Amino acid sequence: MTLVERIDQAPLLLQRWAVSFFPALLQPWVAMLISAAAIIGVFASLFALSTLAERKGLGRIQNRPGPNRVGPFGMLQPLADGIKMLIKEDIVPLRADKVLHFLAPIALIVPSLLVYSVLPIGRNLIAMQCQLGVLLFFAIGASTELSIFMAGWGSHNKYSLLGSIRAIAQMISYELPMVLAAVTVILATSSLDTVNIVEAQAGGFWAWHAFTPWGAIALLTFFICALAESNRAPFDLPEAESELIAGHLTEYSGFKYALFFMAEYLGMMAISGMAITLFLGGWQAPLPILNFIPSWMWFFGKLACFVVLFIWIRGTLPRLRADQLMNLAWKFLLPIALLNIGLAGLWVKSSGWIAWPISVILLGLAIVGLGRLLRGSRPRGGKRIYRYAD
Amino acid sequence: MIPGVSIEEKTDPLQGQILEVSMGPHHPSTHGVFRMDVKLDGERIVSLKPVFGYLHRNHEKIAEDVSYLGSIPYTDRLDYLCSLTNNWAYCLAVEKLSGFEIPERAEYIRVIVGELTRLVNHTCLMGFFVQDLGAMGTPLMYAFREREKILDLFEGLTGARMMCNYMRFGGVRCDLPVGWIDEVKKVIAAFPRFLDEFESLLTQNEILIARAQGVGVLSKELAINAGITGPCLRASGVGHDLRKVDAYSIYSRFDFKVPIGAHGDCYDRFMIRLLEMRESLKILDQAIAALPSGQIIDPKAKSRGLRPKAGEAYGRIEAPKGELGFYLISEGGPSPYRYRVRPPSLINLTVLEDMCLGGTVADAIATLGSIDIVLGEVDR
Amino acid sequence: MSIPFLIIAAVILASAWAAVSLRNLVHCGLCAALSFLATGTLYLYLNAEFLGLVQLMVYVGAVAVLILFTVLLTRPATEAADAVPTKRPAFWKGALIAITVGGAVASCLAVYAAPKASTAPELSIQEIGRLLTASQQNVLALIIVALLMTTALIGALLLAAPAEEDTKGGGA
Amino acid sequence: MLGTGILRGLKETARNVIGSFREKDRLPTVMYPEETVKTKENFRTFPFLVYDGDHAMPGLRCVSCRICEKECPPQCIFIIQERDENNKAVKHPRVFDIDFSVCMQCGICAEVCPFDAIKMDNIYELAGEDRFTGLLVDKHRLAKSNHYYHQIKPTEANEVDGRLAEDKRKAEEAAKAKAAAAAAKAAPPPTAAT
Amino acid sequence: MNDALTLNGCLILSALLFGIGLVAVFGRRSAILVLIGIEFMLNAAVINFVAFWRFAHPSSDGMMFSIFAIAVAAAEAGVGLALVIALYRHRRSVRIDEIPPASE
Amino acid sequence: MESAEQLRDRLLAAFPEARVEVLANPAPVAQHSLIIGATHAVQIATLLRDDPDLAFDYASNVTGVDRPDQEIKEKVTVKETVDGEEKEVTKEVTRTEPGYLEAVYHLYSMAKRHGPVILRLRTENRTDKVTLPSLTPVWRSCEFQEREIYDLFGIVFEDHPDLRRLLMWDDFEGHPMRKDYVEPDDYEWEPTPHDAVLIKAKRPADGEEAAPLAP
Repeated sequence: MTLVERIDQAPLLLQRWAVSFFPALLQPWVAMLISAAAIIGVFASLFALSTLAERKGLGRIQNRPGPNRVGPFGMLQPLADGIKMLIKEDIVPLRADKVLHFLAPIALIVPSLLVYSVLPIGRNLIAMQCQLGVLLFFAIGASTELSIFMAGWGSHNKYSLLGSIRAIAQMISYELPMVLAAVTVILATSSLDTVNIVEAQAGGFWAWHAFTPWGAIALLTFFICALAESNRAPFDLPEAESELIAGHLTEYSGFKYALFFMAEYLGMMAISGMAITLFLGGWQAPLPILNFIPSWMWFFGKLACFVVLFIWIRGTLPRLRADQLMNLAWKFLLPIALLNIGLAGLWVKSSGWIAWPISVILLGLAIVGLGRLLRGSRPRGGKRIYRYAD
Repeated sequence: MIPGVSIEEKTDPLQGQILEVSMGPHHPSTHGVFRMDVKLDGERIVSLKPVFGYLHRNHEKIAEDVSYLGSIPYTDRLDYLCSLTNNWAYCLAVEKLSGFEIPERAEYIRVIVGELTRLVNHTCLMGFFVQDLGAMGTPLMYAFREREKILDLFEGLTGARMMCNYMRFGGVRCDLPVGWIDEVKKVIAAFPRFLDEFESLLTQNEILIARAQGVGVLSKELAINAGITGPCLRASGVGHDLRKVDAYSIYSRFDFKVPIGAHGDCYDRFMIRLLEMRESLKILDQAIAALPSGQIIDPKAKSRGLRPKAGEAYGRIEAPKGELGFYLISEGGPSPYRYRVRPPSLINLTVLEDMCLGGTVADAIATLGSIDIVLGEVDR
Repeated sequence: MSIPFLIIAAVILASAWAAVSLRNLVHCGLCAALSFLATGTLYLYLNAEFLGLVQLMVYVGAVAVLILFTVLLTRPATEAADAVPTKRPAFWKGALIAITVGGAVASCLAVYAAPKASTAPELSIQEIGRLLTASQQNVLALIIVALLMTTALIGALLLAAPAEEDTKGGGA
Repeated sequence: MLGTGILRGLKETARNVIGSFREKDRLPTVMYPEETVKTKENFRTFPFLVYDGDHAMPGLRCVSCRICEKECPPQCIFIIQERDENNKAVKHPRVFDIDFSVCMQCGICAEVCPFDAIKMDNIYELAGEDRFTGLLVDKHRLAKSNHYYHQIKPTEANEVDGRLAEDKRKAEEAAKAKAAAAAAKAAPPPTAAT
Repeated sequence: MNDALTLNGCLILSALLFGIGLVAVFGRRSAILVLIGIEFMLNAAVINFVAFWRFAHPSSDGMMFSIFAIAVAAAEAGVGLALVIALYRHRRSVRIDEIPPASE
Repeated sequence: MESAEQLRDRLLAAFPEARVEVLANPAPVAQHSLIIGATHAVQIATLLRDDPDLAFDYASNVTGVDRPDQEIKEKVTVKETVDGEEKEVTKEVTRTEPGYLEAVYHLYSMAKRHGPVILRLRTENRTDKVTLPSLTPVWRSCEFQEREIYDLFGIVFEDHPDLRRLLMWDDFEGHPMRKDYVEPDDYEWEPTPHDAVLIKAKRPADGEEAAPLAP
């Protein structure tokens, strides 16, 4: 094993080394526990980092420095936030459904962490290689809706209720185009196994699915749906602070709120991770000569790009309205995703280059046409010209 | 069972249930302590009643107790974003009541600070409006960044950033400090860059267009009949601007235009303000170029111990939010017998329900944001 | 009996019983979701991974959510149903019938010596795919199910759409 | 095309992110307690009483005429005039209190004061632990020297000093004239007394 | 570990689950609960299919049946709940004893 | 624009029975106003709005004014018989001018760009039940302002679509803008060293101890 490979496989080697101290009977269990602990540790600290990045980034977008008091450059701000959250009073509304109110954050955080088990973080670095990885990801992800419902309903608050109704409607609607966008990749690689999918994109960035016509559109669809699924701006309607105050989060405080917050970021990173896995080559380096950089660094680098994109979009865009959100999902993304599946099939069957012009033309037509349709749902669209009174 | 949600069964069996939501007074987007009693069918608004008065301090009664001069600082606190135009309107009414002349220089200074106030108000409003549409405060921060520069100017001139208390009957309180005009020139020169930035950030943004166009439509007829004034009226297509209609002060000397909209929706109200700012910049350029020297206050006029003869006067100006009028009845005493503010914010709220019915909660928030109210003025 | 199986079975049955006997419809829906979840776990335990995950996705992610959504949409009625509690005698009559049926079948099965499987079958996702498309009956069934689901979707939309035009998409 | 407006917006925010590292104009924040923005000379907050000379109480310009008390719109000034042993009014305040929790910093007191005795300060860090203690300020805390006034508002203070000197000169002249007139009255030959 | 797992256990579980589903169908008035009951009964059937597939391979018919059953059940739930909503819109009630006969 | 007198004549021509008087305004601005009788107010308002020459489509400002009863002292010379002798005696007589409440409407025309025309509607007296016709059906802009007057002055506007208190809360008693309104002494004590507040602070409320004085 060369040094490069050693560094690449360092987490795995560490795990093996730790496991070797235990009797053989316990070893698989210990290995599993270590993987789980590693996932929780790594992604929880990534969560902390991304909250800092978000606050700093939003600050810079808004021409202010962001948090800069705790520690050098405010680096310890997440720690301070965490301590604050922990020691804050946990308030439960008097007439809340106490059980549901309590269970909701827990029921949310568990699936949010569970989905990481099928994300290949690096070469051979996956907690659970499973031939149904992608399906597992979506199946577990689907159950987060229930916990948001529990939070909204259990809080005994009209805003929470409205927020959770919106959240459910939104998540159901956007799950569909998201899964359909993922189906294109499954179609192309004929595998549901995330490891296989990543390996199918080896060789360089031109082999990544994002660099095919269907892949690009599927990535875009997937990304928009990811924004909606993780309730991020401009689709943060469930918590829409200017309308519903904070939706299902209104009645949460202290550590439970922190759990929701954490679940939001974990969900965001998990979906970004899935997008990377499906479309952007996972842990693969963009050029073969860059292989000396450890694979997991590529994964985390791509993940960081996604997080930055999320923050950037959040700092820029206003929020959509609930019905516009639904229209976007059902009238725009869904047809495009369906068309895209067909094109992916064509791509697979026609072995490449012939599919390019057809795909580009069809997708271009579809996007323009559906875009018109979407605009047409408003009374008047487009640029306006203003007159001056005499 | 959803506890706490009061349900009003409607007689129409095809309708869904009605959810009553009380938005405010502690709500992030009600622009102060303002409440909307909203009845929702699903997310659609079937009834919306504005409720206010939480900030009511009976400004008019206070003014009947203090001297004419003593009311000026209170007018600062009406629409606390544009204290200078409030001063102006009040002084105008008193001047009409007692017949003071205003020196040239004072008129020019008034126009300069008045138009700067308009810039302050419109930048703020646009930031708030986009904030209400859910943008994470970014446009608001840009707007505040520019506003601070103008507030610095106010600080240099009047000594306070927001509660300026600057105008006096028959003129202004103090003359321009040395170098102030140059600073104004600098700020004005940099301002179009900000407007361009704002436009490219927002005006073509699909989400903003989707959220604002066709939302909160106010028809021309209703706007006139309901006494809507200011940018809201002009967005509905009525070219009514007191700077042109009354041509009070010296506005007739300036070359500027009054932008009007055609649709009367939130987007038009937003754009009209943007265009108005550009016109204000034009006025400022002209006023600064033509600023004469001379007195700043009518020597006949006295501020302290003013006792106008019995009579009454209604003075109005085009404040950034609309027609701001002061109606004064004097009985010859040291304080007005009756002092009345015609607050544009309050009257512009009259049609809030009409504009919001049938829309969603999000639309109502956008509409409220586009009307531009300040609760200090609504409640007085 | 294996212990994991017993645990799973207990969860399935307990939450299912809670789902049919609780007063609060939201609680019923959530218990049903738990029961579906446990059923999915059972499939996983029985080596039917694909089915287990599909169960999770379809039942927990869609059916349970739809049930809860319907509960919310029809809230006043369900509240009214709450105010007038389910007629307990009727409930117990129904329960008696049901338990008799279930118990009878179960007791018959208890004495029946079924074959024991020595090895768990392996069925990869590729094979499932092949099976679905290989035999003509399966293909026909697949097409029929696809048609059925499309019809159901359109039917559901038509049924649930309000009489007047309402632009709210999604929903049931 | 759908999405171009969004891309333009993204471009704009990106420009601000980069700009915030390079232009002062795009990062106007200062680190407040360590750094402060210098206030303008005209900046006003609460009133203070000016005294001449080195000793505060004897040097107070205030003559306790109570004009500011009457004109103060929120009526936060409270004055009791000093009286000597014969219960005769002395041109000096015995009590001069301002309630800073009520004061609205309008500056009307300074404006109406005919003796230039009350002026506007520019302090702004007056946070207290509760509303009442420490915000009711008496004449000892209000009194600040003319020197201080010159420090915070040089232009205005010079103008005031000039005016006061002029007034004083006039008053002296008038007194002289009066004395001369009195003298003239006493001594019959009427000399020119301007 | 699967040694002790028997087909009987699965079948008994399925029978009991079916019974519980029946309870809801017979004992509860709320249309939503009746639908939940039906879902339980369908689930019981699927458990049977899976159990038979598990213990009676090499045939894969059990698996095929389960897949189709779940698909049909999903469609059924969708239509059923849409019916409940439609019923609610017209009758302001979700109680099955208040549903009028079809001819009405 | 027509002067107030011309307007009065025009209105009297249209409604001969109506009460229309000009009230002169001695201030330099000389915005004279018309006092309108309540019975014809709505008709007159409609005429003012709809007449193409006048076209007062915009009611800018609605003000309530309270005029309490005024005691007017006059010197009257009367002939009296004192001690059987008739002579002229100058006596001071106190006469009470009855008070009234007033709603003042400032009308402008957006179409014609003229104005203002000031209408004054006066109530008979200033008891609690005083009514005036509402002009909200003519100009929507009066809606909130008339509600405000109802709230603060207590004029009941008939035919107002939604006459509720506007600024004060619903179970508030009294009308704060009336001249004879006495504010209830229910304020939180504040240590303003001013006489009025000191006196208030010293005065014990019902059954309570006096509030502590400022140090």
